[in-house]
Amino acid sequence: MFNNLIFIILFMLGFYALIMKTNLIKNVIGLNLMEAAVFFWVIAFSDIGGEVAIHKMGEEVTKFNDPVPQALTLTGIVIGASTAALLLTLIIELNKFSGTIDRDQLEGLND
Amino acid sequence: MNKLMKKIMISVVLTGVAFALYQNFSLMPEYQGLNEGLSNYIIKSGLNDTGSLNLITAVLYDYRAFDSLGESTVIFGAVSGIVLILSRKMLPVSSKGLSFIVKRALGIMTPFIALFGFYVITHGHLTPGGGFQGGVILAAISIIFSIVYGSAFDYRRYSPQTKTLFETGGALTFLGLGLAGILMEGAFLQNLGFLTAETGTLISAGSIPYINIGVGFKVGAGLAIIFYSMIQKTFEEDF
Amino acid sequence: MSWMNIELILLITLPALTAVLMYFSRDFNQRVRNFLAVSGAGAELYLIVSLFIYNFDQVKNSNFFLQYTIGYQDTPFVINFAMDNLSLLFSLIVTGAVFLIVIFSTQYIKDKENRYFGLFFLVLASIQGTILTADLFTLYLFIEAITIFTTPLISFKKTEETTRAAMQYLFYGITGGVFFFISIILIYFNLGTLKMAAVAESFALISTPMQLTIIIFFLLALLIKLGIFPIHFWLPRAHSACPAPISALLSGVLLKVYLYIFMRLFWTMIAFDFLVELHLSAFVLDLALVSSLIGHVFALQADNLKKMLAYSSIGHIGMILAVLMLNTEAAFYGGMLHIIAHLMMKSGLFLSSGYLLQTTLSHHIDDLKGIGHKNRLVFIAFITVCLGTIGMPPLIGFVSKWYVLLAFLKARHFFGAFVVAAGSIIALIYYLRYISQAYETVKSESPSLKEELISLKAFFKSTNTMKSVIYTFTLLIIFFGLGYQLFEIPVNTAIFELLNPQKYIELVLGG
Amino acid sequence: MAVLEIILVIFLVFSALMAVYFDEELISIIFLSIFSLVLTALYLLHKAADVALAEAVIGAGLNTAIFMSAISQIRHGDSD
Repeated sequence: MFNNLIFIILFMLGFYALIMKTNLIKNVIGLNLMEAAVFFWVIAFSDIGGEVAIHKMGEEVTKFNDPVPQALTLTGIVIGASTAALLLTLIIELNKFSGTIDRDQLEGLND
Repeated sequence: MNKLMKKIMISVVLTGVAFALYQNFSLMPEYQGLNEGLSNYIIKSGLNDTGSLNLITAVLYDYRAFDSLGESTVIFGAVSGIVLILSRKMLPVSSKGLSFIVKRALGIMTPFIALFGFYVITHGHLTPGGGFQGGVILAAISIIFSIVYGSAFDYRRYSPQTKTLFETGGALTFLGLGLAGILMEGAFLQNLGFLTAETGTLISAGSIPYINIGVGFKVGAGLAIIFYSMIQKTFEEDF
Repeated sequence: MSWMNIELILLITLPALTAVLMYFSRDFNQRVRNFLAVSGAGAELYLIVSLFIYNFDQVKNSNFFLQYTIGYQDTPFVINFAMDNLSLLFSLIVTGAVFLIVIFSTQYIKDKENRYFGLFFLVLASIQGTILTADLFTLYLFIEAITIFTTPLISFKKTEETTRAAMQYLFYGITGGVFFFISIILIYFNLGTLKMAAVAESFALISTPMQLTIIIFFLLALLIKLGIFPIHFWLPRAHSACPAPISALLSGVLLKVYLYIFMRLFWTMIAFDFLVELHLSAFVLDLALVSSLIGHVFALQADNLKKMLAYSSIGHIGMILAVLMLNTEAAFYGGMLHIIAHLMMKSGLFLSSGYLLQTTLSHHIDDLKGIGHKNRLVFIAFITVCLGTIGMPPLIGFVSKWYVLLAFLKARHFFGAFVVAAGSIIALIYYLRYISQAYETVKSESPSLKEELISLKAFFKSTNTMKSVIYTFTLLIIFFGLGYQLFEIPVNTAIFELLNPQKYIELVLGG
Repeated sequence: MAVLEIILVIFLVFSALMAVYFDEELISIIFLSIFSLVLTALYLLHKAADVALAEAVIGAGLNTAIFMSAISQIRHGDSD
């Protein structure tokens, strides 16, 4: 319950920054927050009070946390990082052409 | 005024959506580790199948190795795209970097950071970590160099060509292990049985350590290339 | 078992390998590089066509099925690649179109070809992966990969406009990807599996509000990617900013791939009954129709040739989506046929616009004056394809639109029929606007068309690779317009797959 | 344990709010980096060691460097 609330707050905060902020860098930050919220929720939800999913030599552990969502999250984090880098690269290029990163000033130029 | 109205309206809509989502998510049944699902299977027989103590590594580089291959292809494509977008002819001219003390201190520390990176890469099947995390640590060394010693230092030591070589070398290691899986075990990216050793030792778990090393070099070199293409323009104004 | 269908993995890895080779081809000769690119795409085409011909008997009886499994046999946790009639049809048409586009780009792209072709082949590899995979998370990975690989291609020309278009495209694409990820992870937490077939078997076990959430997030992700009405702003900009072959790839090929994913998800994986039960199908149907109308209307006021073509794409995709949502056999027939027709026509239109606009200053309508006199034959091909898009009788556009119209009338959905007819009429107006502009200036020094046709020597001299690709598309459109029955077998078997998802599920889970 | 988790979660939401609230990009990025660090601690609490390592290295380390390099170039263009 508690984690759901945090997830939704963070997700909506990120979504708000994505659609309402005019600064492009803030939009990327919002996107990052959205992704981080989803990943946090996945990890928190799959936590069933077990151990870290690594066997120890000579020890039998009966209860592990689910390793599959963690693996999926790991993939998601790496993809998120590379997309953020690509977005920032495009913003740098755009800034070079127009000298601004304000979305409102960019939209009005030619439509 | 108009903007304020818009802001309020969006906020109201978002709150409504959030409330609806919360209602829905609170109906989720408590997650019980899926007694019949995949995770139960992996926890039971993951060690026997792959020989990797770290089950997440077992999932990433053995059960779902194809996904990891796709993921490193995504990084490869992102690097290629960023270099395409930002390609400038300008050679980097260095800033002078930080003070002498910082340089010395980092000179002493760097081998340990690198050691940690290699440790994370090679022990991916025994302890937390693996190719991706270790690769990023290696890339971080390159980033620290550019901050502390000035941007040309790293560039002169390891030129972009060298980094590209590392990157493709890692990718080809991965692909080669996949093809070896076809030849020896009969399926793409199958774990190579003849490499298996006693569980818990450094060189065990079939081809997982080798895939880890390949991915580590690939990710490290790729992210370093991304960082260096992104800072290239700042070089001219440093001088 | 797994030795048998190694072709499926080859279909994905072959373009990826070509991409790596192209990446290192900086020092190669121009000819060698072009040869490499064409032969890479040709090998792919050969592979898929040989699959089709070799298994033709099974395709005809619609029990064609290939499967490849990565991972430990006899365990529940593997990655499957499966190819049934539906994937075969899409893979075939996509590979064919991409092959022609690659031939066109060898002449069209003049600088940084190695990176261009590297990314292009990576996109091809991800498209094949998207079509072939039977695993949800791999699907997510490939969709993200398509978004990331196409973005640098959109900003290939490096002007302010292209960079902005690429940035907007990436923002929308990643947001869609996040929604897709949420859906997948919800499915995993509820059912404990990532195989589409296993999900299909037990989707009914999920509680209804959760089903609604999952379906809504999937729908949001796919409607963003397809450019349906409320979220379509990125599409015309992105599709008009890039070089012509990439426009053809995005508008002609990629939108069809997203339609394929839509069908795979909502007919095979999540049964269509759930959409009807939750009252979402009617909503999506209306949304798609409104989107179709709006796309055509916006195309009317677009002053840029490529932007006009992109808006018309929105119109056509909305129409196809709407007709698919009717969920009858006639509707599927019309929809599939129009998918094939639109793929050929839009690729041809974008490629010929790229060729025509080499001689003008910009894509603006005022700069197009007299372009019809400069490149006579190409412009005639352009007009032919335009007529196909409007729906003139001997061309394939007419056949497909006719079946779409029939499907709407049969389902007694008159608003849909009205949208199809109105779209055609509006399309006639906006194409005529450009065509009349192109023939405006009378004065010209080039030889008359008759002369040009008769003197074969001059004809062959002036025919280069780009032109021949455009002519190929035009001839294909005329040929299939007359012989659309040739598609009868593949399309009907693909529809069989859609109506009987049980076969796919059983074969994936059993093999 | 529970107290620690609650404190960390409050910090998480606070840093996210600050990252969105401030108009200055530099402060936002620093708060985003703090957000990633707190998230790392939370992942560790939830017994997901691999994800924690990845988040620490990518979220707090690499992302910050890339964001910084981006705004260091954008500053320059703002002046005209």
